[in-house]
Amino acid sequence: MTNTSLKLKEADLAISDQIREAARRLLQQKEVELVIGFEQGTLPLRFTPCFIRNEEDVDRLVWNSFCSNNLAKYLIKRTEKVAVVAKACDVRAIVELIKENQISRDQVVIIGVPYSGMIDRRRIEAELEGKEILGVEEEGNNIILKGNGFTKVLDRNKYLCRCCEESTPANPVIYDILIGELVEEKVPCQSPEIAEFEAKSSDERWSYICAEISKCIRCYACRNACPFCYCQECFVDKTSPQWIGKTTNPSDTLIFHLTRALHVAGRCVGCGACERACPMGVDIRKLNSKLVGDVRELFGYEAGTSLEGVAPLATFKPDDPEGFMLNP
Amino acid sequence: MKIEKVLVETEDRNIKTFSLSFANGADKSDFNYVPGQFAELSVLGKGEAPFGMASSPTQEGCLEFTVNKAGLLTTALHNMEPGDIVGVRGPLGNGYPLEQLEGGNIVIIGGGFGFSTLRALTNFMLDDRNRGRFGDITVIYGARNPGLVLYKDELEEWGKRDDLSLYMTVDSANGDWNGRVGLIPNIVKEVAPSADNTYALVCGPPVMIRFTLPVLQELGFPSDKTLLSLEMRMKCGLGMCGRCNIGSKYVCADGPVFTLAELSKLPQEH
Amino acid sequence: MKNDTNGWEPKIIAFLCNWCSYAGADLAGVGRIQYPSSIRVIRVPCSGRINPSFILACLQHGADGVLVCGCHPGDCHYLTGNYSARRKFALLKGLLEYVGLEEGRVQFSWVSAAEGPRFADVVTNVTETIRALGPAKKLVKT
Amino acid sequence: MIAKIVRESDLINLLGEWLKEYELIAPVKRDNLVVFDRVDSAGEVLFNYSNTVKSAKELLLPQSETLFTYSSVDHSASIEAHFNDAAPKLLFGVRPCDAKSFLLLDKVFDGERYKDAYYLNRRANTLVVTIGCVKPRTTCFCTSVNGGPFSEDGSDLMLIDIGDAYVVKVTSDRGAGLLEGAELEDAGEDDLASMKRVIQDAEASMSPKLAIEGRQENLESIFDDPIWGPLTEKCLGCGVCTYLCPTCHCFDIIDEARDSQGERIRVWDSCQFSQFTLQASGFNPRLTNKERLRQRVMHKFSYFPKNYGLTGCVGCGRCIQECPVNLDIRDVLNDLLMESVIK
Repeated sequence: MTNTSLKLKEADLAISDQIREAARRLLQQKEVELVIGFEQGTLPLRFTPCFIRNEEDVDRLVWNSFCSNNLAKYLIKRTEKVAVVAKACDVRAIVELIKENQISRDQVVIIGVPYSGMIDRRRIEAELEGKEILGVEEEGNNIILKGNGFTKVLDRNKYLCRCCEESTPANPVIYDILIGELVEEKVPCQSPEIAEFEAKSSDERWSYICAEISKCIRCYACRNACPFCYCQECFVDKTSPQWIGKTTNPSDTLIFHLTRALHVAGRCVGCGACERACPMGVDIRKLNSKLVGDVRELFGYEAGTSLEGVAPLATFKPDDPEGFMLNP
Repeated sequence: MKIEKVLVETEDRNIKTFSLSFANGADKSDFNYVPGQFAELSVLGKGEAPFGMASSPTQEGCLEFTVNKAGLLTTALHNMEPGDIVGVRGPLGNGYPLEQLEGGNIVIIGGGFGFSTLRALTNFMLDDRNRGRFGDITVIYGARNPGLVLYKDELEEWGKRDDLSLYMTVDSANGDWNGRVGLIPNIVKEVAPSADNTYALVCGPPVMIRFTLPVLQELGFPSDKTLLSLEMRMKCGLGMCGRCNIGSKYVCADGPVFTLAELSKLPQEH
Repeated sequence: MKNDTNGWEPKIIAFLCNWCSYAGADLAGVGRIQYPSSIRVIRVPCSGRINPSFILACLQHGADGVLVCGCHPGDCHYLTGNYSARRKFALLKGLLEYVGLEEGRVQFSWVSAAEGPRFADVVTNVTETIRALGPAKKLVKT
Repeated sequence: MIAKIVRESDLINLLGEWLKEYELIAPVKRDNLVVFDRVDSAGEVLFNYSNTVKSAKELLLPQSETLFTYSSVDHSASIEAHFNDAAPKLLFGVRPCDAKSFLLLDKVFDGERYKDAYYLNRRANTLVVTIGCVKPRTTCFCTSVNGGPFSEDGSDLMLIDIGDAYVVKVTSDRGAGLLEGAELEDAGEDDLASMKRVIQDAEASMSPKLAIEGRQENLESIFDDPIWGPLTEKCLGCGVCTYLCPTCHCFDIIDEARDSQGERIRVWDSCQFSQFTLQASGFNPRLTNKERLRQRVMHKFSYFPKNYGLTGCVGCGRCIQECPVNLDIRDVLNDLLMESVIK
C-alpha cells in the first residue's frame, strides 16, 4: 500500500541521508540492536514509526515535517540497546523519562534532529473540506497538495503542530549524534492561545470545554500516545475504588481528561502527541498547555529541558506561591 | 435468588459456598442445567460475573456457587448474608457431555477452586437415579494446603463410599493432615487409572493442567476422552462481547468444557 | 430538591488533616464557636494524602464545594506533606477554574490545632462563598 | 429491479416526508467532523462527503446504553428493563460499507443461539437509505471484502448520484414502502446508462484488491509465526481502530450505582485494551499489543468468517485513516498472507 511517489525537499533529504548513515554505522558496529525512526506511511500526510534491526533496512528511514509521533513512547522499559531518531519534543520526553527511571540513559543512543516546524496533518485536512489528498510535496515554505482535479498550495507556517507554533524549544536538549546544525532557539513562554482562552468568561470557557469533551469517545488514543502515560493500570481501569465510570457521560469524560492532565502535570513536555492521536479532534492540549504554563510560572520548571532538577510535584519550596489559598 | 446459606470453605475465609433458593418459585422449573454449566451472578450496583454451578441438578430447588474473593463483585458477594438477594442469569455454556460419558468409567481430576463443577458432576453421578449409568468413578482432588480443601464434609462422605475411589492431596501439608502430600500430576501418575473405556475430566489452575495432560496421555487417555473445563474472562456469557474466545470458539457459549482433541485444533491462547 | 434555592443549604466536603486542622475543628467545637453546619468532615492523616481525584470525586457526586485544610507551612506532622500538597492544589485549583468551574467551589486553607476561631472563620467564609454560588451543577454526574 | 429518478428538489421533499414519520439520522458537519446525528430538517443533511469519522454502528449498538435500572430496598429490588429506542428511525446517507456492517452485526446479535433484544429492537425500527460511493477514497477496500462502492447489502434504498439527479434503487420491501406515495419517475434508459457509467468509473478507481477472501486457513496457519512481533511493534494499544470500526462489537457490562438506585449499562469495550482479557487470577491470555492486535486481525479475517461465513470487515478504511501511528491493516494483511504463502 506504500505511497510510492515520495519526494522529499532537499533539506529533508539531507537529514534523511544523515539519519540513515548514523543508523547504518550504529547497527554495523553493533552499538545498538535497534534503531527506531520514521518511514514513509501509507497515506500522503503520514509518516510512521519504524523499527530497524538490520543494516539492509536502513534505507527505509526518512525524515520530513510529517514525522510527528513521539518516539519516546517506544523506549520505555526496553532492555536492549536502542537508537532513536528524536526531534526536540521526543528528546524532552526522553529526558523526563530518564529522570523517572523509565529509560536508562546508557541504553539509548539519541540521534537528535534539530527541527523547527513539524506539520499537523489535521490542520491541513481541515482545510480541504473532506477532499482527499493523493500526493504532497514540500518546496521551501510551501506545501503542495494534489488531489483528484485540484492542486493546492499552502504556507507551511500556518499548519504547524501547535507546539511548534508556540515557543517550544526546537533543538534536542541532549543527543549522542546530531543531525545537521542546531537551529535558533526560542524562549519558552505562556502560549498566546491559553492567555486568550483565560481572557474569556468562566461560562464561555466551560461551554467550550464541554463541547470539546462531548466529542470524546474514550478510545484512550491520547493516553496511549502520551509518553508519560505508562502506568501499568490506568486509574480509569481501577475498580476498587472505581474513580470514574466507563461511559461517555460528560462528567466522567471531563474528569478523565482533567485527571490525566493533572497526572502528567510537571512532566508533560507539550509535544501534542495526545491531540494528534485523537480521531475526534478534541482540543486536549487546552488542558495540558495550561498546566505546562502554570508549572513554569509557579514552580519555575520546564519539563524535559534538563537532566538536572527534580520533578516539580516531587519537590517543593517553603516559599511556594500560596496566593490561591484562603487566608494564607 | 435468595441466599439461604453461606458456608466458609477455607481457613483463609477467601472461598465461600453460597446456597441460593429461587425467590420466584416459577423460575425453578425454567432453570434446567447440567453439571459444568455456569451462570452470571449479579449484585446490583456491582455488576455480574460468571461462576460454575457447584451444586448438582439432582439437589432440587437450590443452586450452589463456590466463590473466591478476588475483585469487586466477589468481595460484594462475600459481604452478603442469608436473606440477601443476588441475580442469577443462566444456565450458560455447554456443561459436561453426560450422554457421552454414560456407560464409561470416569476419572475426575480437580485442583483448587476449579473443583466446583467437578464436584457438581460427581454428586450428579452419585445420585441413586444416576449411579447405574456410569462405571467406576475415581476422584483425584488437590488443594494447595489442608486449609484450602473445599467441601470437607462431603469429601469425607465420599471417602466412605465403596462405589467411588477418592484420592485427596495437598501441595504442602501442615499440622494434622494425614492424607497425601504431592502435586496432582504425580498423584495421577501414582494412582494410574486405567484408560480403558474411561473419560478423564480435568479442571484446575493452568499450571496443573499443563503437567497433568502429559501424564494422562502416557496412561493412554485419548485426546477425545480427555475433557477440560476452561476459565477465561467472560462478560456476556452469550458469545457476543468478544473477550473469552480461543480462536473461533467462545469459551462461554461453545464451552467451557472442551475435549483435548478440540482444544488442540485451537490456538494456544488460554 | 437541590434546585430549590430557598431553603437550600450547601453541602461541603471538608478534608481535615488529623494533626492540625481536625484538632482545630475540635477546638472550635469545644470552645462553642458558632460556624455553619454545611461541612461534612473527612479526617485524613495529612493534607498531602489528598489525591486530586478525591476532590474531583466529591464534585462529581454532588458536593457543592470542597475544602481542604492542613497544617501551616513548617508544622506538618510528616514534615513536608503540606508543602507537596500545596503544589498539587495550586495546579488543581487553577485547572478547575480555568475550565470554567466557579471560583471558590474548591478551597484550601491552613488551620492549626490552636486555631479554633480561624477554623470557624474559614468554614463561614467558604460556606458563604458557596451559598452565593448556588448549588453545584458543572461537574455533577447526572 | 425498481429504479426511480430523484432530483434534488424531490429529495428534499422526500426527506421532509420521512421526517414526519421517522427520527432522521444523517451525516452532518459538527466542528470539522462529519458525523451521524439526528436532524430536524432536510437542510441540515450533508450530501457531499466521503464518510463519517465514526461508523453508523452506534445507531444499533450505542457506545453506552442502559439495559435496566433498579432500585433496591432491604432484601428486595425492583428492576425495570429499558427499551428507549422504539421510535422508528431512518438512517439516511450511510455508505454501502456501513450498511453492510449491519448484516455482520446481525450475525452476532441475532444469532442462532442467542438473540439480543435491545439490538433487535433497534434493528427492527431502523431503515437504511444508502448513498453509493461515486468517489471512493484510496483507503477504501470494500471490494477486497466482498463489498463494493454500490453494494446493496443491508440497504433498504440505494441512491446513486448520476450528476444531475439520483437514481434510487429499491433494495428491500421496506425500502419500497419508503417511496410509497411519492410521485417519482421511473429511471429511463439514459439514467440507467449514466448510472452504469458512474458505477464503472467508481469501481475502476478503487485501489487494487487484497487477496484476503477465503484465506482464514492461511491466517490460522501462522498464528504462532514470529511475524506478528514486527507487524504490531508500533501499535500503541489504543482503541481508535475498534471504536471507529463499523463491525467491532466488543462490549463490557457494568453497574453504576448511587445509593439504592442504579443501572446496568452496556458499554463499548476494545480487544486492544490491556485489561480486556485480564482474569481475576491475574493471568492474561493476551498480554501484549501483539496478542491483542493479532486477536483483532484474526477475529475479522479468520474467526468471523469461520463462524458466520462472512469476512468480519467491510473495508471502510476508517482504521487506516485514523490510526495514530498509521498501522495500516492492508499492509498487515498483505504481509501475513505473504508469510503464510512462503511457509
